[in-house]
Amino acid sequence: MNSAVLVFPGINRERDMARTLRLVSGREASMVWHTETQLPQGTDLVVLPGGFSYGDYLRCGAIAARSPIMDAVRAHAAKGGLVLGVCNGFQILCEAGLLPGVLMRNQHLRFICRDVFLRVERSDTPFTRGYNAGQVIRVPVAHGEGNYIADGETVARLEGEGRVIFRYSSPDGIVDPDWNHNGAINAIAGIVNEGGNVLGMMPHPENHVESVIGSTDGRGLFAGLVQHFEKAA
Amino acid sequence: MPGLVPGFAVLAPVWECRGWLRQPLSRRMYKPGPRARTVAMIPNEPKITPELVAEHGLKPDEYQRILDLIGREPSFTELGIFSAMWNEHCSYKSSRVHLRGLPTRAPWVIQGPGENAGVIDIGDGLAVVFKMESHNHPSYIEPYQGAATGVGGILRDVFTMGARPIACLNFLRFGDPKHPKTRSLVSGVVAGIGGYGNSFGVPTVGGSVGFHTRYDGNNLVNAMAVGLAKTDSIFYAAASGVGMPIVYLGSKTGRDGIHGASMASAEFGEDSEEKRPTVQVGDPFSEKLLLEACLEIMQKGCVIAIQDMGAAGLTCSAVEMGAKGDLGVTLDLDAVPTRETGMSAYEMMLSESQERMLMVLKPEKEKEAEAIFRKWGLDFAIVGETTPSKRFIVKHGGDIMADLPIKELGDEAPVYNRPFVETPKLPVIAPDSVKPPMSIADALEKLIGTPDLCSKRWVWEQYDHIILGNTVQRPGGDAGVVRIEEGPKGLAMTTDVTPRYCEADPFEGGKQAVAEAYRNLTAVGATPLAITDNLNFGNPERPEIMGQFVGCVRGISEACKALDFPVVSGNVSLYNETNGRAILPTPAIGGVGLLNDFTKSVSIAFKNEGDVILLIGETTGWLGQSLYLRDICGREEGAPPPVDLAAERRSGEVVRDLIGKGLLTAAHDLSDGGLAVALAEMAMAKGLGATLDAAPKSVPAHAFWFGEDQARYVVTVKAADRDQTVAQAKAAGVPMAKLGTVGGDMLAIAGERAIKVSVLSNRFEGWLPAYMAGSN
Amino acid sequence: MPMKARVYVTLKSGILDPQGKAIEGALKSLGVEGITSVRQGKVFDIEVEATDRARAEAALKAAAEKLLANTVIENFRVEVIG
Amino acid sequence: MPMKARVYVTLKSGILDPQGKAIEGALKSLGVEGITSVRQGKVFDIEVEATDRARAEAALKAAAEKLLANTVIENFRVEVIG
Ligand SMILES: Nc1ncnc2c1ncn2[C@@H]1O[C@H](COP(=O)(O)OP(=O)(O)O)[C@@H](O)[C@H]1O
Ligand SMILES: [Mg+2]
Repeated sequence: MNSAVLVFPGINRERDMARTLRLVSGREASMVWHTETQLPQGTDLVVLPGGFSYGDYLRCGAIAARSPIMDAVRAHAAKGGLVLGVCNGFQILCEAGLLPGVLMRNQHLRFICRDVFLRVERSDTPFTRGYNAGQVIRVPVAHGEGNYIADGETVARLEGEGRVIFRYSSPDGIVDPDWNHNGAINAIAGIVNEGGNVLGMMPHPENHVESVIGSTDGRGLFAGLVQHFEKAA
Repeated sequence: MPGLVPGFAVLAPVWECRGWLRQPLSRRMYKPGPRARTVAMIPNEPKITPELVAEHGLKPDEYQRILDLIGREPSFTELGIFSAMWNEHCSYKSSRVHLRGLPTRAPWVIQGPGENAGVIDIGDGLAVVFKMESHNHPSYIEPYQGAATGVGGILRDVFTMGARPIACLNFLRFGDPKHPKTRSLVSGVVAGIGGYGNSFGVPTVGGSVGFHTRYDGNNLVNAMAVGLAKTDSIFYAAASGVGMPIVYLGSKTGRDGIHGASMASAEFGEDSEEKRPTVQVGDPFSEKLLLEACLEIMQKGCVIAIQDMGAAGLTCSAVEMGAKGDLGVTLDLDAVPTRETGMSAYEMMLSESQERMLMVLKPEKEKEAEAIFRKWGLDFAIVGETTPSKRFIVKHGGDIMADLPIKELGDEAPVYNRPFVETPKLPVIAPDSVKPPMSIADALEKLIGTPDLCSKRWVWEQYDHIILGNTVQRPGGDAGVVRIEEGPKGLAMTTDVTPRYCEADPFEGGKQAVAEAYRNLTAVGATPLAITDNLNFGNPERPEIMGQFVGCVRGISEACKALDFPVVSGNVSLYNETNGRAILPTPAIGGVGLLNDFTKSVSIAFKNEGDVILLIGETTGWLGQSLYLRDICGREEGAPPPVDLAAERRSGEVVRDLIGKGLLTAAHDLSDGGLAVALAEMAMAKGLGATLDAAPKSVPAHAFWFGEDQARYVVTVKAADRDQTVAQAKAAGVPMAKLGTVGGDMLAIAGERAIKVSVLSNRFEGWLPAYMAGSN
Repeated sequence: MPMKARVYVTLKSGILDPQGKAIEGALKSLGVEGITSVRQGKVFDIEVEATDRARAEAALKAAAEKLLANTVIENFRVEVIG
Repeated sequence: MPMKARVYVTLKSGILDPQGKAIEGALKSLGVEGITSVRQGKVFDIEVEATDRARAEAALKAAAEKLLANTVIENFRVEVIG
């Protein structure tokens, strides 16, 4: 699997992401500066990592979404190429129009960093084939604006088309306001686009891939992607 | 006192101070010296009056010293420069004499106090760079921005030296929770620390939060940053070479925080909220770019010298670069990138705009460095050069605005050996003279939900503590632990001090602060290597306060020597008082330790049913100054627990050895709240209970469970490992006693009401969120 | 010719505003009476260099559409002060 | 009587506005011409229930001072629309 990690000014989890990709796929990811207009030849997976692109000033992800490299990302997605946006990456994808909706301030208005539980809603996507449907994984979040909102129609479509991939839940997989730390509508933690090839999610699976650092629950996502490309090859 | 103090400090490290103290006052009269000369000064400057001098925080004899030094009246800009260089914050004039007693050397120390941050060697060609710094006053005036820029400043100190920051900590003290300002200060400060660190992208892995009415008008915000560098590429402030370009990098200069450094050295009065000096606003985004750009040009070999602009911005950084390198510096302010129009030389020299750096670059690499800075979207300007003259010359609009002897600006700063009185000793409180007002179980339930002992989760969950993917031990235990690169080494860090002990007995309190840091590092399995300190006190011009300062520093010094735990960096914050009421003496200690294998680190959480719980160290039931005495009996009294440093070392060595051998399943040091509180914390961390034997007959039960004797730990071992563990402690001459067994969902002390661990957790986790929501 | 202008960006009605909600609650607990609803928006004070007012307005409209507002959830209004 | 009002909160002059700075840069790279300076502020659309305009204004001023503005670094202006 050849991955390209996009680097916008102010992004700060690009190293975490690159390390995880190397650990799980055995290959170095290419780091792609925001002013580039093309992705490296042969890129399978484009990753928009977490951080505070442009300081999160104006709106999270707004300025980065208008960077030169984003046209190349759009083209990659239009051809069915896989795109993964995590945290600020998710916000950028929404601002860029590659995913619907917006991420608003957490309902309690505070930044929050803690482990949360995610219910994996389907396992038949390239992003989740490493998990079973209904499986609950523990991964960390670290964000101040992860409260997913979209208009009623959009949410209905997302639900109807099975495009909600991850949902905040209790350790037993029960969706409940007490376990939805940011107040996201329908406890949405991650969604895909219509084509199913662009995933945006708030939690950080890349920070839970080593047992010595606490948990390996995030590994399935990357391992699944590797499998996906192996099978394709 | 020639060569009194090797430069200890910080934003403006001091060099050597000579002469000043030896001269009797009568001799320090103005007489034009050989250096006197006429300088073209612009005409429209304010006239220097005694009032203006006083407004700059300079005492009449200090001003006289300036006249002696330069042989003429200073210009307004020069007065500003002197006030910045000679204020308490930058010159350490009240503290220097005492700081020299601190041990600063060890084979593993690469750089002690005197640079932007201390540097220690951790093997494999790697160095750890760290320092702690206060932003107390700015955080009281504007909590969010004050705290944020405090974090920004300390991060710059660390990456200026060529280190990539890998962790942050913060030490916070607030006033009485019932004080009307406390809640909003907590909320603003915590959000500010998170707002800066989270965006910059460094994990905040530890700290400390406490409350006391003596911090009502003076909260404490001390931020610590830790970075990782290669031992062969550490960067310093000293310039070298004549005619080298001096380069300004980073954000533009505005009128931020002018007089900020002077403010940090002035006592607050009733009107402080009206005075509202220009507040510095932090821009973590720019700082992150500055970090990446600086590390990139350092790696490309462009940098000869580098200094961040902190307190008193351009003044301190430029003077220091020159003075340390035995060179003069000429600055041309017309080249300084400014954000506002019409800034005067005075304003530019004193501005504390954030996210700026000054560098001397290798001339042949200038273009390359500039390209890197432009790529990161940062300002880059050549603003001056080094000269052979040893003078500090500032030009603006074609005029010379300042022309001062550069070495003397630092060297000749006044140094005071201020009078002090020692804090009187308090009586030792006999354990059986304290009558328990409630049962052990009731007292534990109450204590665990008090402001000082409750969980600080509400705070540290607002900090990204996992970014970089190396956090092995998150906040909530004894020390934060991060993996170093890909391992196997790990770094542990903690911040500690018990201000009520320092108030009761500064010397013992100073010792205890160091000992507790040593213990917290040990409890996670790390070998303590070095400390940074942040000495927060009241007005040093009052002999009692000076006595607290001197006592604490002596205690710290003694403990550091006994524990091989040198001081490599630090910061002094004085004048923390309002209307004559000082804060509790609060010498915060930031400790750093090394684990050879981070996977061996143990946490405080109980692990397995059936594990045996052991107490390490001697228990006499010391109740003087304990939280039990204060919060259960309502008495803030008595001598604090003495610290036997030899015992501290013995206990520590045994614990580290046992952890290294993989024998311990959990470890926790004993501090605030004593044994019962520590056991409750271990139980709550896993949601697993314990059955505990009754207190031994020799100590009253409440004193046994809540006394705060030092040099103690609670550890757990698998039942099968018990004998080996006990034998090892015995061989080392360290007392070890069985306390009970892990298991169940209750904390059950023989003969006491058993408490459900979940009940304890609710109380422990409940207080702070409820307080912040305004509902208690 | 340098001109001063303002761009207002406000949430479309129907879009939830967690900040506004939180402020409403906070005002109540601070004892400020009578405030029944709060919605938070942004205002940009902009200096623009253009040959005439119409051009300035065009530039501001472009700024708002391209960046200042997220038109999925926000409305904007441009006001050239002169 | 229900009334609509607006509170504007803007940074005091001289206070650094990192957001404005970043937006300025972004507009330049998006090719929006002529914009020389951007400063970002907040606007609150508020509904207030008061017996008369003066009282509404008083409530809004209290809200701004206590919560909406950080008066150390921000100015505010209250505008009752009616
Ligand atoms: N301001 C803070 N920032 C981060 N972590 C904190 C803060 N305050 C407390 N903590 C964490 O909470 C835990 C308990 O703190 P404390 O009671 O001071 O520990 P100890 O008694 O071991 O020194 C520690 O892990 C500490 O790092
Ligand atoms: Mg501890």
